[in-house]
Amino acid sequence: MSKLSQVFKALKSKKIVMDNVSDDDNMPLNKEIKKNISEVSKVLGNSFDIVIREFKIGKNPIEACLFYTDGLIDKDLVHNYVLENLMIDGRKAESDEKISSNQDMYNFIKNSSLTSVELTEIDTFQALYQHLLSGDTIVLLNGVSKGFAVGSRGWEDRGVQEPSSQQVVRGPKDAFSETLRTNTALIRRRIKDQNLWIETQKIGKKSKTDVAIAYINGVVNEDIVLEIKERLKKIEIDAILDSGYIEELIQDEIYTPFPTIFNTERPDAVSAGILEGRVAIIVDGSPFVLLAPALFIDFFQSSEDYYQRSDIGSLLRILRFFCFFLALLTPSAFIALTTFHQEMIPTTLLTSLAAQREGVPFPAFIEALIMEITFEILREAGIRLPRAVGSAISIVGALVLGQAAVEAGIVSATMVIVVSLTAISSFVSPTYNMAISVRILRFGFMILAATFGLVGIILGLIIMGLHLSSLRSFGIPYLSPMAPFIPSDQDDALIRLPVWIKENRPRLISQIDVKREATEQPKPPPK
Amino acid sequence: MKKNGSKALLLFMTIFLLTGCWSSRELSDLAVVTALGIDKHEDGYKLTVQVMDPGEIAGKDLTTRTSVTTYSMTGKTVFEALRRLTVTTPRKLYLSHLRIILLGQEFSEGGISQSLDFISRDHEMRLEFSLMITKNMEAEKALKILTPIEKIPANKIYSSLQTAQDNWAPAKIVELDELVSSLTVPGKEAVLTGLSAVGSPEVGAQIENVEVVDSHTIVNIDEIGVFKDDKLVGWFNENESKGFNYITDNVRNTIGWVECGKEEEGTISVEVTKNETKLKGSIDSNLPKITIETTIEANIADVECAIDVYDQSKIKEIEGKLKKKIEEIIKESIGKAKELNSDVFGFGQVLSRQEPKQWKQLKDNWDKEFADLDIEVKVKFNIRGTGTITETLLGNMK
Amino acid sequence: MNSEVKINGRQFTILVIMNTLGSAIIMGPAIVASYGRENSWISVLIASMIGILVVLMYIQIFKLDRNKDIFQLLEKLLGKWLGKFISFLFVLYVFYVVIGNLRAMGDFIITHILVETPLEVMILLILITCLIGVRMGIEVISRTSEVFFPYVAIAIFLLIAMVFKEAEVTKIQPILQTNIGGMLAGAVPLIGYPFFELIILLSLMKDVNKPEKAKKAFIIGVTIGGFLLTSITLMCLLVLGVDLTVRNTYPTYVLGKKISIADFVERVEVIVAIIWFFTIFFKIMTIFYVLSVGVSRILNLKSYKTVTVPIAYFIIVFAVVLAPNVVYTSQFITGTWIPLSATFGLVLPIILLVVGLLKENKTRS
Amino acid sequence: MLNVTAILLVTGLIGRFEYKKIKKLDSKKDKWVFVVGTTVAATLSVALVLGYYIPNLSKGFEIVYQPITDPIVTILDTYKSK
Repeated sequence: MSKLSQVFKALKSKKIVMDNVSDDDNMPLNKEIKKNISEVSKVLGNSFDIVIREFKIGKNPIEACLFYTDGLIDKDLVHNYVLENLMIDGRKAESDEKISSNQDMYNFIKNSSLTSVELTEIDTFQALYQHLLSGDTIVLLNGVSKGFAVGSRGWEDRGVQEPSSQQVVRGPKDAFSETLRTNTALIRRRIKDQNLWIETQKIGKKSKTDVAIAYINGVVNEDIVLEIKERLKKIEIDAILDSGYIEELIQDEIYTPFPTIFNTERPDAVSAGILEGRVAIIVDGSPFVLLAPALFIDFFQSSEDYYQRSDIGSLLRILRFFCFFLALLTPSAFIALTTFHQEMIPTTLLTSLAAQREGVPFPAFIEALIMEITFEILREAGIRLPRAVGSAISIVGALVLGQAAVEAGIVSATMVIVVSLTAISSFVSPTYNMAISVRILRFGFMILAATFGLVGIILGLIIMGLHLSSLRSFGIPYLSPMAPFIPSDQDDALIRLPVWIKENRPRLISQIDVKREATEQPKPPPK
Repeated sequence: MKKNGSKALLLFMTIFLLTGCWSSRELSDLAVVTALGIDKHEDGYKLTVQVMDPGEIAGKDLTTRTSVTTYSMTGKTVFEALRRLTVTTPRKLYLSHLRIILLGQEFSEGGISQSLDFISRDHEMRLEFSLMITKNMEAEKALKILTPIEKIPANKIYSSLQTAQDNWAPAKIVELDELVSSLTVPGKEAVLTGLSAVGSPEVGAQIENVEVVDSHTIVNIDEIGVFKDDKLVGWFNENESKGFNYITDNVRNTIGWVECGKEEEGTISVEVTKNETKLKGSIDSNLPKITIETTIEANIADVECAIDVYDQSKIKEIEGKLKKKIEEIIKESIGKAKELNSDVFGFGQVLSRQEPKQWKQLKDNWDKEFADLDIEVKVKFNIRGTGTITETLLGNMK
Repeated sequence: MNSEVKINGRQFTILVIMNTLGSAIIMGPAIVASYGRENSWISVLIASMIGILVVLMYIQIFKLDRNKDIFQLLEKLLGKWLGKFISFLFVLYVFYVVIGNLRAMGDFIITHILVETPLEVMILLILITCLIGVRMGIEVISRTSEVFFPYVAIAIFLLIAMVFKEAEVTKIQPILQTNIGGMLAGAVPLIGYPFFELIILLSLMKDVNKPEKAKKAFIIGVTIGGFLLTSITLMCLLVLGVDLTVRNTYPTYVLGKKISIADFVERVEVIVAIIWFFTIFFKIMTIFYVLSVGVSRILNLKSYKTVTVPIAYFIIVFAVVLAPNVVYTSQFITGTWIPLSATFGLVLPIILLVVGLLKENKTRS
Repeated sequence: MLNVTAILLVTGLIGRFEYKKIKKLDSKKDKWVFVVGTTVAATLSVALVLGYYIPNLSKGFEIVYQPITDPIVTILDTYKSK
């Protein structure tokens, strides 16, 4: 009975089962190399990309073997600095040293033979698998219950390319790629400060993804770093396939359409964020780097704002805010005006709207809904389809829906204009995820407008305002510096003032070492 | 977990949202009323609405149907008549885009105040429509006359009225709030501009009326009708209407002409570009007195005699003549008002503002006081420009 | 309860402004003008001055104990049971202010904007929105008010600017010549509504992060609120004239209808509706919050959120049966409301102040 | 009848979610106040929907303040111009 219940308990709580497995993994390496090899090939299921090379070294041949994962390593490196050294140079040098046991051989290899820069000693199978599967080459010697993991990572990657999501006309054109090292290097190249600290940890039980957090010590708010580390530590998941996983697992508020963590492909945007005192979270395998804390206004700022003249940058920013509301409210305002508040439409416009609507079979709300949904379908199809077919979509969209539908009298021409305006406005948003939240909210506003007209829209705005005000990103009020209003941060909020005015870092984000520049206003040379 | 309560509330809200839509109406379900006519009828009122047909005005394929339709109905009250109209109209009448309310002459003579209550109480009514009286005809007939150029007759009437007020002077746009306050505030009587038809209204109601170059029947902005209390008691003629507008500081741009002089035959016209009138009230030993001070600026627009407008003395002379003429117009207007015993200029109000204490005694007896009111007219006339040419063509004729 | 919840001085100022304007911004002019006629804008000015004095008195109460809200103070000064009883009466008053404002807003919407919509639904909808806000706490409410305040300010400014060309000075003449009594009489209902209602905000003063700022914020808020109220009344009189101002239930809305710029910018009275929506929304939300806190203090509850839902039900029910029609409301405001608000806005604070000072002297000596 | 069902349903729903939250506060009083309050409130709304008479708060205040209100109104009304 008691046994049965124990089994039951064990089955019930996965944790116990998991712990058992991990205990197995922590098994130390065996002295006998044959056993090690058979264990490894058993555990890895004889996977064909795991290569096991057995060889002998020394005049008094010692059995050795080498594991690597094909495709993850730089083969030249293994050739030149591992195998060659061990098999040829090792034998030459042996005469100079006295090697009597396998252990001596091990020490000799470690100290004098392997000329790789990255060398880690391993003594458990778990470590072995981890290194092996991350692209290191493992060297084992018979008779020694330890081994080497030689850094030999090298795989095909995309290299540094142009960003595909947040493009600029003026400004750096490099983007993060899928390799963590490349990404950290891109940041390092921009901030050559000894206080730029990058810490890594592995997350994901199966994927064991490297996740790095980067920040400038002394500028960052330490509570935020601790909080982020704490939240990362709590993650228990099989695999992290993209930084999106991390974002979803560590954000403050789950039930919100608004992103509370910023993501970007642009190293310059990440560097700027780090310099403001934010923390970057870089996930191996994802070109999108997270920045936290993120505020509402961050999603309306393009890095180009800082590279263009400040007046132009400010104007564009205001335009983006305007477009945000346009994308959010145009269809709902149109519904409200045409079905509730006809008195607000000028008579001539009303006449032509009414004339267009003669014969349209649907109420305005349904008409708008149909058009909006159609547009969403078109957009999604446009993104997912192969590039070559993409243009066909736009032709179908423009001709069939735009023109034929109007001519057939299914929708009114004005509705097509309204929907197009909405669509174009939503493309203005410099960040993709804010544009998505607008798309979702738009439908809510349309329902509100269809039931209560402008009153409904205002109610919706107030609820949205309340919700936005209640959000926090790692403790920082989401709407700051608007609410709470911080006068000193207004220089880089709705508008961007010239760089020589922006003396301090954002106040809520970084409270220590606030001064960031002290250039005087540029003056023309005296004539 | 934290947000569950709010979620339940939102759910609650959605239920209501989905059952909502009480006040919504589609554009295609509206009959947009552009003009309203009120006439007297033995049952009470006869209400006529002019409804536009948007498809005929802004649609893609225009037919030969008329762009507006009128419906008439009688009722004990205005509201009843309006609601009873639903038995004949295809859609619900929508009043927010009303441009004009026409009051029949006969109806106006019998008193208008009862019918105005609905108009100012109804939430759909806005303030920017104008009220007018149809002179010598029923409002119903006037609303049926089709007009060329403007497809909606109500718009035609409204814009004619506006242009006439802005450029000609003997007309006045009276909106509801002004009319209501004239009817209720002591010391001021109401006026409304008249509307008349030239030609037979019956012919004007046919589509042929807009199919010919020279329309058989046209609607005209007429002179200003004078009310006493809420009853129409008489009409100003053109000059008196102009005088009225001078006194009430309602002249934006108009013209005036005078004879050139003894030697030269012909007339000279000026375009009045600016007019400012100040009314001053004073009470001396219980005798009220009103001073009208008008300052007019004008440009010479048309010289039809051989006069040298380059001569300062001549200009002074013309100014003198114009000044006298305007004084006459103003006095004529006052004379007529006194004759009708209706203080349309609001002299009583002027006194109530400037001499509030004595006004209290005058208030109850104002009709009588107005008849013997001492009114002084001071006109200043300045000619500023002479147009684009200096010398007249006539002076240089061979 | 949540003592760490803090709002800053600026947010408190905005809350005070919103509470001062509340529904008075749209109904006030008609009420005052029916007494003060041409001079009613001076009545508003007088009422605002008295409002400032009243606020100065409230600040004295705040000084008695900076860490207690009015409910706690009542218990401290008047003893547990008497304090709780007075608290209960005060809560009743706050409840009445909430339902009064809610009803006013519902009435306005179904008179002018959504005529066919049932009152119950409108009230329910507004209340649910407010409830969401109240449950998020005063911090969120005040932050949101900070977000929307610029729009309110811009809308008021636009309203005044756009009707300015229609203003005629003659409409408020003669100034200060006649009807002085009426002018003073006009100030009386306006002191009760909204200035005495500011006593409710006294409870929030302890939530302001710096007490010194709270005092300043209160005075600045009521001054700005009074100034805006005066300007709006003045504009109503200048543009609409006394007669129309008195005749309309919501003269400010009619003022919005007067906006017409170049025949293009017109029909924008919705600007007025927006101003008023925001001001009254935040007024209802703050007062509802204080109400919930008050009830939870009387019952010694752990969280004010416990009572928000039941109170919401009560609010809806009583708001629906509050007044048979709009006429009753305005008669109530110029009748019973005056002594009622004076009881809690004037008599109660005086009693508190006297008792508080006496006790303070006792402990000192 | 539909209205009553709706009210009860919604009250039930809200009550369920709310109660869970209040339970976390670990205060017996809060629980009791919530349950009793919601029940009374829901009953009151049902009564309203069914058309029962619900006392009007303004009327109550009116009666209480009658002696003070009357003289004030008399004084004010002398200035009320109509």
